Amino acid sequence: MKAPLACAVAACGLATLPAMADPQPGGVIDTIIQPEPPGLVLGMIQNAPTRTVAGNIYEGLLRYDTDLNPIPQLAESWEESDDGLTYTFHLRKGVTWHDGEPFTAEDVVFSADVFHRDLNPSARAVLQHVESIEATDDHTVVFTLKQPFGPFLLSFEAGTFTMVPKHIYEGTEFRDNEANNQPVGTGPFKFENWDRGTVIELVKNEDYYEEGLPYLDGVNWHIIPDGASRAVAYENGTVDVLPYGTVENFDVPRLAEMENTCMTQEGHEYFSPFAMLWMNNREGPTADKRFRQAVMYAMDREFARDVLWNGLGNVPLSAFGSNAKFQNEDLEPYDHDPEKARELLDEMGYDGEEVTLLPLPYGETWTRWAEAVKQNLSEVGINVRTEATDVGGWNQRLGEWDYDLAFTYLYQYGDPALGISRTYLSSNIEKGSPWNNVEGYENERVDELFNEAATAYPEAKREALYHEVQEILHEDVPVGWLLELGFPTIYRCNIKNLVTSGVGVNDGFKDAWIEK
Amino acid sequence: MVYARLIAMRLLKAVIVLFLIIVFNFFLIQLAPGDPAAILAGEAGATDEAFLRQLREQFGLDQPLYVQLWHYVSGIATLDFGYSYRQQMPVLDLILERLPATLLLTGTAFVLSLALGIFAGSMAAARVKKISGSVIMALALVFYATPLFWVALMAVLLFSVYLDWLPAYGMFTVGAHYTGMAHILDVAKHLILPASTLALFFMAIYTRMTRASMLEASQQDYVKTARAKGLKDRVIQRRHILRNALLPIITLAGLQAGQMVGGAILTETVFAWPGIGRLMYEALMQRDYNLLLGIFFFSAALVIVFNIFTDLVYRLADPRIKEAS
Amino acid sequence: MTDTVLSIRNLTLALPKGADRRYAAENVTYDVAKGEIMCVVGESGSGKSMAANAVMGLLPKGVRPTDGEILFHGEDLLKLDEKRHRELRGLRIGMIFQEPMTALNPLMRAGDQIAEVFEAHGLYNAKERQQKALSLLEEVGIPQPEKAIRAYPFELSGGQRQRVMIAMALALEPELLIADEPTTALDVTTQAQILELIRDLQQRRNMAVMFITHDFGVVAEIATRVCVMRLGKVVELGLASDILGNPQHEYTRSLIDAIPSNAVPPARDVRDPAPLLEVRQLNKVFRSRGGLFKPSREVVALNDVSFTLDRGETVGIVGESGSGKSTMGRCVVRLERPDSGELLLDGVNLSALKGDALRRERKRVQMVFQDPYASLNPRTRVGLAIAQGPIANGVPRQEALKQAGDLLDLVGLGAAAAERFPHEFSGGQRQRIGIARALALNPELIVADEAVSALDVSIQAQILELLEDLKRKLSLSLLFITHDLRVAAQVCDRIIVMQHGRIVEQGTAQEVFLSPREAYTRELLDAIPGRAHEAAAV
Amino acid sequence: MSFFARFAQNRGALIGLIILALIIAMAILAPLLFPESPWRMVQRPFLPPFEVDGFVLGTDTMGRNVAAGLMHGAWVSLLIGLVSTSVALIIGVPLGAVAGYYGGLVDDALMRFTEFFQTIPNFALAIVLVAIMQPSVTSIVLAIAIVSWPPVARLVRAEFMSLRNREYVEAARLVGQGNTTIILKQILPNTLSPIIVLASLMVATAILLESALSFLGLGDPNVMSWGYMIGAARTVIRQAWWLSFFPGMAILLTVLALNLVGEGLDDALNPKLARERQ
Repeated sequence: MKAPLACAVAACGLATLPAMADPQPGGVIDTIIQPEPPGLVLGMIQNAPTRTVAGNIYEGLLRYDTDLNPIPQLAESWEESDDGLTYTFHLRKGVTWHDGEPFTAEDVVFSADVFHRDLNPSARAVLQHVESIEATDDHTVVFTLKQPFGPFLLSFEAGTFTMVPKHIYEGTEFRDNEANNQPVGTGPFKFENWDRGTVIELVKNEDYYEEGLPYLDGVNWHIIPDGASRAVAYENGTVDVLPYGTVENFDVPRLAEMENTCMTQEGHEYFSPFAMLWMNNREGPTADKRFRQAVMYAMDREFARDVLWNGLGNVPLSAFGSNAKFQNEDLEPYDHDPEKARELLDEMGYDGEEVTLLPLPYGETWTRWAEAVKQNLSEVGINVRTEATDVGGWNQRLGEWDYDLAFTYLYQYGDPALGISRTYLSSNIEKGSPWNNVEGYENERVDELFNEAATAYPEAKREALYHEVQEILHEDVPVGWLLELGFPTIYRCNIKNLVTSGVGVNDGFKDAWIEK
Repeated sequence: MVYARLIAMRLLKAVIVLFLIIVFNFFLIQLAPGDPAAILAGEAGATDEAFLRQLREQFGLDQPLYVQLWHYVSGIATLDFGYSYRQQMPVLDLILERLPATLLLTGTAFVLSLALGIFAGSMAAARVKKISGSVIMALALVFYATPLFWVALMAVLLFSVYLDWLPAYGMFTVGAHYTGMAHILDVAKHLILPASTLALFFMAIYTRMTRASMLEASQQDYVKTARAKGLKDRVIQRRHILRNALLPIITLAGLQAGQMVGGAILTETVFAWPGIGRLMYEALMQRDYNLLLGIFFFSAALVIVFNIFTDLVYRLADPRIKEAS
Repeated sequence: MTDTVLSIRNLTLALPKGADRRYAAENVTYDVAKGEIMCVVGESGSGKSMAANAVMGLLPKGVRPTDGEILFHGEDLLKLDEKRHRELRGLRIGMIFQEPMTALNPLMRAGDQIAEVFEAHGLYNAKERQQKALSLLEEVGIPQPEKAIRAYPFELSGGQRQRVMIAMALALEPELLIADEPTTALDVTTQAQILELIRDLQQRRNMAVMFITHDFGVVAEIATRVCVMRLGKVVELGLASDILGNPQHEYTRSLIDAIPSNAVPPARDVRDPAPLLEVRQLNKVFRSRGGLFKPSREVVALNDVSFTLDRGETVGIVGESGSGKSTMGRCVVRLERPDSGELLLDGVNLSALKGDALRRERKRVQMVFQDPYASLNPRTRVGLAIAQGPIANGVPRQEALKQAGDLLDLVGLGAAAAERFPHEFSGGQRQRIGIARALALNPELIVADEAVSALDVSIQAQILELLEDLKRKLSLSLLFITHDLRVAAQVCDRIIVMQHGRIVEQGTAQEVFLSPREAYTRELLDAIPGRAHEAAAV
Repeated sequence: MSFFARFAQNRGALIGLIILALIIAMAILAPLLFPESPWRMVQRPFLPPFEVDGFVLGTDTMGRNVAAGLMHGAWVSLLIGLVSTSVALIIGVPLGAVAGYYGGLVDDALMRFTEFFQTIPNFALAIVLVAIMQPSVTSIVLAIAIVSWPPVARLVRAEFMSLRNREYVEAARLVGQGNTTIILKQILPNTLSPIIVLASLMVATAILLESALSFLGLGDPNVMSWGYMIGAARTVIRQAWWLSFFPGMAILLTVLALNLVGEGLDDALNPKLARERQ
């Protein structure tokens, strides 16, 4: 922790050298948040836009670098017992909440054990493995697990395990708390103002515990509902950073070619979004394995990546992405092969029965993609009818399993046990959610393998189990694996150090600075 | 007072209509697939039964429909429009925060379109046989036939991107924190593009209508009388023809003023204008029932207010109406 | 003549292409001199107003002068530019129009409209203009001029509006006043007053007046000289006394003859004393339906009306507008439902019937309507229009159509007319079709509601003749509703005079017409234009 | 003068008719000239117009032929315009006729009902309806019809009110024709000309509405309509102007043509008004 500081001091001494790597303090960055978040109390709300804005207000115990290795945040250091059952976190000292109250181990216990157990379904998924959480002193917290849980250390990112102030929330009705309009965190930026429909303004936390950080005086998150207008906002200099998803993919190459413009795909390693095609395993032609394989052969996924996603991203081999741990690289890829698709369809005796396709209602690229897939499928003789839905309709149709084919994308959260197994476990078949085993895939062996791998210890044991599960899934094709998405962040090149972690701009402004 | 009585009667009627609109919309929205809890959960990217149940309970969505309706209606009677599910704020606050922007946008567009439309229409009427008159009408027809959002996009391209004269979106310069006159000028500058885009279509309507109405009025006997008096053409046009021709335009304008709120949805979207049109679209997509109902309530109320206002203006403009009341 | 104000010389006005004839006016020549009233007379389409419009520079679009000149104090008006012409208008030439309902701007107060005349010519200041307007209104004899000056046109009666028009036309004391059918739209009594006013003002100011009318009665009332026009040409020109007393041209003669005379034919005795229709204490009040948000208003249209009509008899109902005469007729055919009272047709109480029962009975009473243009469905062939009644009453379509052809023969149009549409017929022909339609159901009683008042006099006479003829042939009874006492006297056995929803007087035609008992009846009779002249002539 | 001669006197109307005929021809010829699906990706994406033979209008974001889309879209846009207008007429005409003919309480009730629909801003209601029914040709047509019938009802009502006391209607009543016959045979035929004129304008408005809905992403994903094409192209308006330009022009021309034809019809059906307008 001392090295950068020393470097800074050294640079100060050598004033004659070009200040290349020298962070210069000051300046405000204008960026965009899309869509407007429903609220900013992370932990209560885990929507992507909330994470992006509030990730700069709130913090977790850990951060992750772009290789998903844990790095210190509110926890200075941590230890893991040999049996994988006990995790001890040593908290940083001298940290205060934005309202001046000190941050202590009590806050950690309250956040994890009370707040998130009540409000946060993704934290709950992790907490089910946790036996107890104890504050042994003001700056030490011990988590005791029921059984080993491989990805446990990956769960402490700000968005999943947000630290919330106990002194504000304890004993209150969390969702109705007045303080929700004035979020209080420990992060590098403080909430200043929110003009609904226009802008969210964050200002520098002058009392931030990391010396010299943040460099910026503030961040303005503009709210611009129309994609074309967002692109214009970057072009005419109103905003300087375009986080992923704020401009349509078709605008990306043009914007990236602008003067003083840089683009990075980094910062999404933690989420590693994986686009998939749900295929209803329960009924209709999609219940037939051969049909699902035919779909895989019929789709031109390279075309989609190159034309729709500007060549960003990765065509996946199977259920595990290339960013995910334990990928089995020996599997035969499903290449674009219409002939083979037709053969498979003939073999199963597909009679032209109409299948419905639900595009993802998240903007133009997804709509185009659905059109391309529909065209691919109809060229091998599959009779597809697209049914447009809005977000509400899409949620409901998937939640009630009322579809044949449907687009989606899921986060992988760095570990198969967190982000992948949920799609294939038969225990995860439940109506009402678009994020579980929506396709209705049931395979006992797969269930066994996934469950065993989640709690197996050490890593090598897990790898063998995961390789086997990939072979089965590759053959069964419970869902279509479309693309590991590459989400670009576009920004002015004179903004330095913008993406420094595996969750990208969600916590990136802490280290960023503007070269004058 | 005739007016007071009239307004009182109209208000009573308005209350009935508004009540019906609430009930109608309440059930209409229930027909939409998905509910706010599912959408909020969906946005979070992870969910479980407990989470959904918690949200539904919090929103009161677990109760029977008639109970929900009763709560809603009795809330409105005390000006309580409920809580926005997604924005976590009272609906009334949200709407009142956004309403001025919409009123500013539509009001400006309305005045602009009416003034320019009547002006262009009367020019065209006075130049019936001349090329200039035909050009005005051809332009009006083209504006009338052009999709609103398309004009908006083109305007942004031209004036913001290529010429860089005007801001492309928003209502004021973010972060500038202007006050006083500077703020007003700033807002005015942001207002130009959206207001003129929105006004264009309606201007075309008024232009066509004014011209037709004036040509019809110019056939009336009293125009002949006026000419027989030796009045100048200009005076006849203004005092006799235009004044009579304006009556149907007042009626039309009253209807259009209400519709502008709807037309503003597109304009507000393209120009990122923080008005209720946009809020409505978002609320719809979020299934934010309370907010959506609140917006419907307010926009219907606006339409009704416009209608009453139109009636009053009409009464002022046409002495014959007074007698009937 | 030295005092000639206006001199029209060989004026020829061309109509636009596609019109039914080439010239609106052809080679028209006449003068108007100071202190005289020149009446230009003609039926519709005679081009009588065209010269006047040319004088004012207000020719309809497409009509243009091709020959001749209009000399106003020696200056050719046709050669004036618009600006000079405009200066003459209102200042030296004033004009009054036919329709007092529409000739005033509905949105301006009467006083302002008069004041505008001064303004147009840049005279006086605003206050003086109002004062002048007030004194003008006094001069034209409007009741309560202080109130009238602030009134909007809709608040004034037809006669009052015409007075405002006259005040406007005379505001700047023009040398020439053009009056284009100024009394046609008015009730007789009002007409008499307006004519009186014009004559009076003309004499007081020694103006030249060009008076355009279709009514020889009016001519007889006020004309100094007369110009008779037909199809755009002057047929006869001369002193009023000469032309009325000794018309030279055949057309003039036919026009004068067509006017119902004062001689009342003796009551005919074709009627069967058994009453066909018995009206007992009929009442009808019109209410503008109030509702929650507007107050209701009431107009009493019929107030305790009783009379009888015998089989084969013609009864006339006479009255001015608003007298309730039309409501009476509409009640008899049950287009209106009386509030109380009885309508006995051969003992059947029509007023009590509803629905199907009414539909069955109502074919016994049919109606001939006033407006020959509005009374035929423009999209229905004439034959079918006539046959619709029988078809609705169960006659097979083919048979009904054949009957329609016979009826068209009967009314003198020929069976071939059945295949044509209404717009292919003239007003008089359409009225014949209307009559044929009324006859198609073999009714016992026909109600003729102002059946001839929209027609030119020459046509009027033909239609009246036809009605008389049919009545005899088919032994019909007739309820004849009209505002025109003279017409009533010609065709009716008995006459009922109505005013304000009440019967003022009833009796045989001769009684009512020649020796009226009630003051109102006398007033009506006195107001008939040209009556004095005719009485003298007889 | 014959109907067509009167119509043709209005030069604008004639031009409109010609444009409309061309567009209808486009719609009819589309399957012949471009037998393949307009969704088929046939060339490299973003091919500008007039560069490659066979792709005069270029290709779109995914390499689909714009010309093919435009021609197939003509069919869809016209169909949506016509069908939604017909549905609006089917709702509006009977309602207006009954209200105008019977008057009184029936009229009151029906007009309050109509006003009710007019109190909710049109476009907002259309959006809500499509969102509720989820976008498809059927839901779009219904939504457009539901927001556009009130003016029809009002027009028909006004016409019926002015015609119901015409003398020929009273004559029909006198000779014993029933109400239904009178409404259908006496009055309705005489209200047709304003209805036809209004309908022609409604088709135009419906096409605009559909395109606005598509712009917001509420179009039917299975049909290539012009509105869809603009909606899909607006994100790339900067890179590929032709993608929104051509369908935009197509809408503009169609709406323009329909308006011109509407005016021409108005002139031809109401010769008196036409003369005044000159």
